[in-house]
Amino acid sequence: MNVCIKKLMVWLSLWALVGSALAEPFAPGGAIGSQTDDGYNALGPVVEQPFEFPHNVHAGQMGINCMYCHTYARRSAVSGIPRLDKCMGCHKLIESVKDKPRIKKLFEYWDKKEPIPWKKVHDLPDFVRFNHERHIQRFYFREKRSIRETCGYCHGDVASMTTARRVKALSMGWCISCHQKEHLENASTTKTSNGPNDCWQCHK
Amino acid sequence: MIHTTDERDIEVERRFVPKAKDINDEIAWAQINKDVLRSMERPRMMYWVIFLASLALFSFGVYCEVRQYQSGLGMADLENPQVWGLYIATFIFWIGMSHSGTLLSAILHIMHADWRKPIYRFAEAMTTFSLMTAGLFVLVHLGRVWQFYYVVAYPNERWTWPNFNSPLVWDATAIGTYLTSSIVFLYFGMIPDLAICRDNAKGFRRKFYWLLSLGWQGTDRQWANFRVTYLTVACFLIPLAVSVHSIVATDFAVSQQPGWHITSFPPYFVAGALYSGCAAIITLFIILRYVFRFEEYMTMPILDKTCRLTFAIAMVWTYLNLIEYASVWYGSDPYAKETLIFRATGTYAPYWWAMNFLGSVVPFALAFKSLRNHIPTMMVVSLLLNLGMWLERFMIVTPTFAHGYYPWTWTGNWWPSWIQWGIVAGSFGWFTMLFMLFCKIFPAVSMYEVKEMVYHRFMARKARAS
Amino acid sequence: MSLSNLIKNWSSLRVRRPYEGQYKGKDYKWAMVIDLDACTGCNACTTACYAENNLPVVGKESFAKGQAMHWIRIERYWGPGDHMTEEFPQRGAQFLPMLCQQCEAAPCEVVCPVGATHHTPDGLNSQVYNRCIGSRYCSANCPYKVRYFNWWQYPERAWPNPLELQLNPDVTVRSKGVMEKCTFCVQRLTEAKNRARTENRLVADGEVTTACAQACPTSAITFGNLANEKSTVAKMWQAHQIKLASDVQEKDDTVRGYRIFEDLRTYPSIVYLEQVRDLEA
Amino acid sequence: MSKAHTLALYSDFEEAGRAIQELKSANLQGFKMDDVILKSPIEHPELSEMLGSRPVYVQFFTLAGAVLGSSIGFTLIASAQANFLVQIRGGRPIVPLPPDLVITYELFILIGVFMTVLGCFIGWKLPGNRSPIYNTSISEDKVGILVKAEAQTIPQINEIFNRHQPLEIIGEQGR
Amino acid sequence: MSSRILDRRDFLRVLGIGGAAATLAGCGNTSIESGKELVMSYVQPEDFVVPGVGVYYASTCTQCGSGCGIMGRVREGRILKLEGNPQSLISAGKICGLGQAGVQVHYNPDRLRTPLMREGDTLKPVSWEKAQASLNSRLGPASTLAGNQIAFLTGEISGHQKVMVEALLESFGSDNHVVYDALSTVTGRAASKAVIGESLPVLKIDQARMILSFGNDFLGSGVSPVYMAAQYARFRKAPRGTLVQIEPRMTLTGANADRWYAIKPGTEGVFALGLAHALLAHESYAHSLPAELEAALKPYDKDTVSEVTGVHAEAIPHLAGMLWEKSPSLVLSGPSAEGHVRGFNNAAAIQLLNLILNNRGRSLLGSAVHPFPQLVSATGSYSALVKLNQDMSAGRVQTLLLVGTNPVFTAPTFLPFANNLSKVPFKVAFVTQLDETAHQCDLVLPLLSPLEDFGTHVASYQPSGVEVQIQQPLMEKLYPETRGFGDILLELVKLRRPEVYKAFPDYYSYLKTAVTKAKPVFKATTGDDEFWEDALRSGVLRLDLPAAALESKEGASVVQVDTPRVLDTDVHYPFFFVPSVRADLRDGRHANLPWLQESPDPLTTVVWDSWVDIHPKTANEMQIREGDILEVQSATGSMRAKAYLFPGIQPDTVSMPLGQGHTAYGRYADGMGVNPFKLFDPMFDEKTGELALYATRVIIKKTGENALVVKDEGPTSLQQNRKLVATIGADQAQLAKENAHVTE
Repeated sequence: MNVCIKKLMVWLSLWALVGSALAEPFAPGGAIGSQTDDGYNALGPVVEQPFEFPHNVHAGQMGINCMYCHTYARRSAVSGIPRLDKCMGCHKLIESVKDKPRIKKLFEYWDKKEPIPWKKVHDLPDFVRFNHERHIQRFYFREKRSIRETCGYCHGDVASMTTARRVKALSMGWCISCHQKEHLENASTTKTSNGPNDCWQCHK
Repeated sequence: MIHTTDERDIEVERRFVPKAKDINDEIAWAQINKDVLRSMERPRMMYWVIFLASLALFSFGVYCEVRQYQSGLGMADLENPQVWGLYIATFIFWIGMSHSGTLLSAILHIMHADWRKPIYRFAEAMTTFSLMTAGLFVLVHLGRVWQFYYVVAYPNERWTWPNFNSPLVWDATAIGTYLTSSIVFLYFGMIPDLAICRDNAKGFRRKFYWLLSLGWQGTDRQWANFRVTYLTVACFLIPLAVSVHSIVATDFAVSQQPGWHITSFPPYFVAGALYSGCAAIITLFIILRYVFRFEEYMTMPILDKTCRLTFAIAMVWTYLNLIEYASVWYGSDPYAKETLIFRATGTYAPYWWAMNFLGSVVPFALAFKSLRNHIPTMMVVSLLLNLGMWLERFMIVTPTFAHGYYPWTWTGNWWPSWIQWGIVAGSFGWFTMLFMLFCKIFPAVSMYEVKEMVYHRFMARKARAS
Repeated sequence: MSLSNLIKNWSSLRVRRPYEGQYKGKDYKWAMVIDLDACTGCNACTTACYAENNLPVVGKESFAKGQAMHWIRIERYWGPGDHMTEEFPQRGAQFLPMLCQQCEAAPCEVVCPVGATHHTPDGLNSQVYNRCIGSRYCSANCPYKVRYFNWWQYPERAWPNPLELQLNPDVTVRSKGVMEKCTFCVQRLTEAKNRARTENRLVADGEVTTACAQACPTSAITFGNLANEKSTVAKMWQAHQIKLASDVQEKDDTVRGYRIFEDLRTYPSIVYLEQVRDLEA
Repeated sequence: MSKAHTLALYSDFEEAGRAIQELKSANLQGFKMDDVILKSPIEHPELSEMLGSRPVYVQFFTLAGAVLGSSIGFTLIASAQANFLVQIRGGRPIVPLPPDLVITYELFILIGVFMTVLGCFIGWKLPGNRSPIYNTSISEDKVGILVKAEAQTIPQINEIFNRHQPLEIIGEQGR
Repeated sequence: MSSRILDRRDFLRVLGIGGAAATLAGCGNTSIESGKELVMSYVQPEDFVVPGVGVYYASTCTQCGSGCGIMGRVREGRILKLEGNPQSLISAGKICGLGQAGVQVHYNPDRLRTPLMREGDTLKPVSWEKAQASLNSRLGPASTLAGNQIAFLTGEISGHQKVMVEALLESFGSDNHVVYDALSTVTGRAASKAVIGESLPVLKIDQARMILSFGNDFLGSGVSPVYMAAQYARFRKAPRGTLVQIEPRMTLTGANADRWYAIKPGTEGVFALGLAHALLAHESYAHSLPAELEAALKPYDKDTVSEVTGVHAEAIPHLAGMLWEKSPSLVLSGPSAEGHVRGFNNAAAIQLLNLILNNRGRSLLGSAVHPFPQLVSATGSYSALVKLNQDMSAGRVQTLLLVGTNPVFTAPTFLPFANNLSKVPFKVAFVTQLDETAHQCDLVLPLLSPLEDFGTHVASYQPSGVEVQIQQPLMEKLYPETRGFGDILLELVKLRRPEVYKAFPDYYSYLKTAVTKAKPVFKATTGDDEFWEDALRSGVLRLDLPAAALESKEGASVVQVDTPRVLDTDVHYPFFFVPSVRADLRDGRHANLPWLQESPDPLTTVVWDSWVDIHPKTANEMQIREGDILEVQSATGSMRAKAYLFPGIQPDTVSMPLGQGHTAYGRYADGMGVNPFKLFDPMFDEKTGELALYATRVIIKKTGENALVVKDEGPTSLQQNRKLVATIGADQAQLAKENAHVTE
């Protein structure tokens, strides 16, 4: 009988292997197995940027609000890469770091009046339309959560990174896992509601 | 000793069926093994002709499908509203063809119809392969075939499910169930025969049959479990087969289109399915009998019985067909009536009349014994019947699109492109290829059941003699 | 989770739609009224739709095969019956702008195997391109034949450079093998709702409209929120005595509103107003 | 107390039947009727009956499969429909009974078939547990009787076999 | 905002292309990726630029001369869509299909991107410097051209572009500004001017209780269709007016008529006179005409008129009865009535009805006097082209500049325009895309598209008051080698008259100065910059002026009344040939726009092609089926097209649409259909000398070939007893009640 069980185990594990191999293409952005306590953790690849922007300095040490640079997040679907003159606005005046190689590179772009060719780190499929404005308005302005919590839910703890790196699966199931939670409607109420469950909110 | 019951049966049989015997009951068991095993070794030349021809046809179908896959379904000249074309029509055709395998192997098994024994195996194989072919059409037909797995209900990272309301999901479930059950049934019923193959094969083939025969030794325990299981699966298969084609019928009947939204569609489809399947069995019967030299087993009396069965089903189909026309004609839906008139008088009228002629008049050839026993005639008639049944499916799909609710999008004389015809032809190649391969690799005649048949007759004869 | 949901909400999950008062107290139910007496058949709406929704120009050959991709098409009829009774069309032509009727009980929604088309809470009949596998069952079951299939890989050929710069970034460019149809310009609706939510209010009447309604030179198309009883559309539905959730309307003879193929119980969201002709002329 | 096997081949069921009859009545030591296995190219229920009651449990698997298939089927479908992404379809409730019953029916059959076959395999004691002596002629036209008994009883059994004109008697070491 | 505009151009340059690449990938990227795509970033954008949010800018549509105000939706530096500008009186927030397709002029893949210069038989791309040098050597200060040796051939043109054209000509002492319009309405305008007192009077369609239109397609290809459509919509509201259309081939307006009559082409005047005769029977109208005219109308009894026109005899008293009852009415003449040898007289007879019915001052008003006559739209005519042709033939034209017109395509066969064009030593075409005429020029200069350029326009039809429409760029220019029409002309004029123009660095500053100078006229009290910014923001400068009174010296006396005579049957050419003008393709200048090619013709639903309309009865007699390829032969030429069975046509008439049949106008136009301009016989209006477009006679021959007619319509054009378009009688519908319910 033991032999039977052993054989069965071998068969089952073999099938599990085949199954997971088959399941791979079905699970873009991370399989269900890779769950952690806050949802689905799936570390993205390291993205080579034109130069290494230190989020840890800006958001971490300086404690600058994310929306100071990513200004469009509260009024547009896209959060936007900060415009070059925004960088210059400060860095023109900060003498202490002017000679650092990254800042030199920044000045080079500014002198050429060329935008910096940043690479997308959180690049959703083209048929997915995530709206930053709605999430920021709801969780930052209405529910009064902290900006690090609001942005960090999807983008991870950017204050501890230099260039940003994807840390969440960003799969549809992950989106829905949050949409089906009950969220407070605003900071001063106990009334809750959840995110929309309508396909056309994100796909159109 | 214990053959008294058999004796009584034989008496009854003799009184009502006094004529030719289904099979020569003096044939030795060893001879049965030898004959069938030989068929797997050295068939006639014709085998290779058929096989290569079907391979060529299949390759052409693949070529057409590759072109369509790369450029889009526009290659098939599909359009709004002719969105389905030949693919769905041929899909129904193949699904339908699968049904008579179940009829022969399951229903007649339960009813202890002995004559089915030499022919049910290939009929069952036909079921399996025509289902596979039908499944192929579902894929060919899809606009984004690479996403076909969205239809399957499985937990996924998108947290989405298919739409269980859709008859297509019922279809997918039903056909999936039918295909797996058919394969199980076909394989299961073949295990004793696979053991025979194992015992007579050498080299890797022995290993192959050894693996498949699951250690069959013909022990009493194996036989007892086998009998119960086989019977149970057969019982499951009968309602399943009926449900499958009923569900295919609901693809149309559940929709709202005129000419489709008809209550009698499910039985009509089931009858049509059995009909075309039986006709296909006659065709394959004739081919196999020649190619594999099965004259001893696939005897003329069996062909005769099959033909009579086909005739009976043809008449059932004819009746249901007329009922459909009548219910539409006397019904209160003016659009459906309009579609019916369009079928009979519009662009596709020649095909409609051809379908009715081939489906309801040609089968009367089966009513004549002299014709039933003339093999070339039966070959032609069975092919014609299947052509008629294919036309039936074409006439269900196309005219409703051509003349539906919305007059602005009616089509004048829509005709499928050569890509569609190529893929349809390729499907016949694919089916024949698979079928021929099967007959070469697996015993096409059930040896152990023919032995049973011979044994019972022999015993009965012996009992009578004593 | 789902199982508890099933048990907890069993009765609400068993409700059959549409029912009277379904949108009472809801925020939005988008609907339309098309006045056929005002429609001149000029095709401005069609072109506006091409511009707004990234519809591909399919070219002469594909058009000849019936593969045109116009989400809104203007049909021109010469009479009601099955043959022309007069030598000339004395009362002019009958033009009909036909677009997705956004049925409340849409035949297409039921039959889609993968659920790529379903009903949104706003009462729209949605089509999700990335979910669609192209079985075309929805189109087969649509009585209005207003669903259009991507028979070809149009992005490769419909917008030679630099025509692709015109494409609306709010609307997905559809690849081959998916079904598409009129969306009531959902990208505009979403944008307006988004704006309204940020400002903590509902979308006002007239704040958002579809591309066809916006272009229509005779303003034959009225678009709006039926859930808002004060909206123009709701008033017109009332004036024309059309109830969303009934398939037989009890109404006066003089009232012009009707919905097409109402007897098929599709409960369309578009009310057409009968063409008026001075029959004494 | 070692057990040994022997297999006798007969050319037809009648002789085999007589041999079994005699085995049964012989009342030998170190041998049970349960250890007699009939091997035949076709099924012969009457002969099997003589070996005593050997119950088949496949039906119970079938029943379990059918019940499981239909209940789990319906629950899975209905709860999938009731998940957070509620898929409203105009004109139908979110959990519509007729479609769900159709699919439930199919699952009832599918699981039923699978469980039946599984039951059969279990009845066959797969994998493994094959009887040690077999002859290929059994699959052709011979009837074999395999007996497992105490090694010392084997000659007596063979004697009984020999009385009924066996074609061959095969022991564990071969013929 | 002036600086803003320039800044906007700046940021647009940075952004332009990046945004677009992301769109097309809509079918590419289907899974989550990191680091594969670039993310857009700005260098120094304006504050109001928010990526992902569209901004609207006002401008003016230049697709036709109607001068509709438009708004362009701009996102990430790309113009995406045009809408009507609600501030514009003409468009009132609405837009037609032709206007929508303006973006395809701009994004057309066949746009000319560099200057071309003739080298032998071919046009070779050259740099702007070289092109400019060539232009300067011919037209610069060293030019030896004098007087009318230089000619400027334009299409309909208005605003400061017209001013610049005339300034350039003036610097040579030339007044040879030739305005050519293949579909000129000169005859009708002349008749209207003579009878009513205004060539293009203001039509108060919404005020009329009844409109009787003789082939006037005001909803389709007429003047200002968007404005007219809005008027028409109001006309159809309670109290609902009645529209009756009389024409040989149904137009879009005819398709919307309450009653449509088919008439033999050219007999509209007879019908109008017959109707006049009938109208005078009513006591209130009895003596509205001079007695001798009234007497001359005697032979125009209903039976004679019916025999001549082919319209049922009872139609005349019936119409007269309605016109008596429904007042004020409006009688319109249209191209199909005017395009005949006696076209002027037809039109005059039709306008006579307005006199009888006393519509002047009620539904017909005079238009306001424009304070800037130099900006007013120049009306094109055929006779202008004839004169230019003679000049060229005689070698009197040394340099010809062309813009906005394609005479090689539209000139009839008997006018050897292309031949004579080759006699002109130096021909310059200003185009956005090469066409048949530009192919024959020596220098082809690529223009900015209308969505990239500045300009001002004055509508050809101004419904009330006066307006100047402002055109501004909605997008940074796509191709560096293209220039604005105004800029090029300004450069040239600056060379000739530096003293006047040197203050203007570019056309933009010229325009700004010119417009702000007009500030007092518009009674603006704001500062110059503010005034200019307001003008750009609203897209229109508007001045309410009272309508002028309508007076005419000649009046009814213009109308010649002959004895009504049945038209001869021509044994060689038994069919009347009337062209149909599509509202979108017009004379063919828009055939390069794919949206318009794919937009079905409203009446036949044919796309991408030419066809021959033939009445089903006639077709039946001749055993012609749909799709049979017919040879249509006139005395001048012949061409082949597929037959389309069209019930809305007089049975002795065949019709073909204009606008197709291009041979060198880009991928969307070339090879589509045939060009019926080449079929016209040399028939001219006896009064104005305009080409009589509707007077050609043809014979139809079957070729025995058959091809599929590419159309949207299926095999049936009837509703097949389905309630698709229900019709209700006007007496039964309660439009006023409906309206009250909605507006309450």
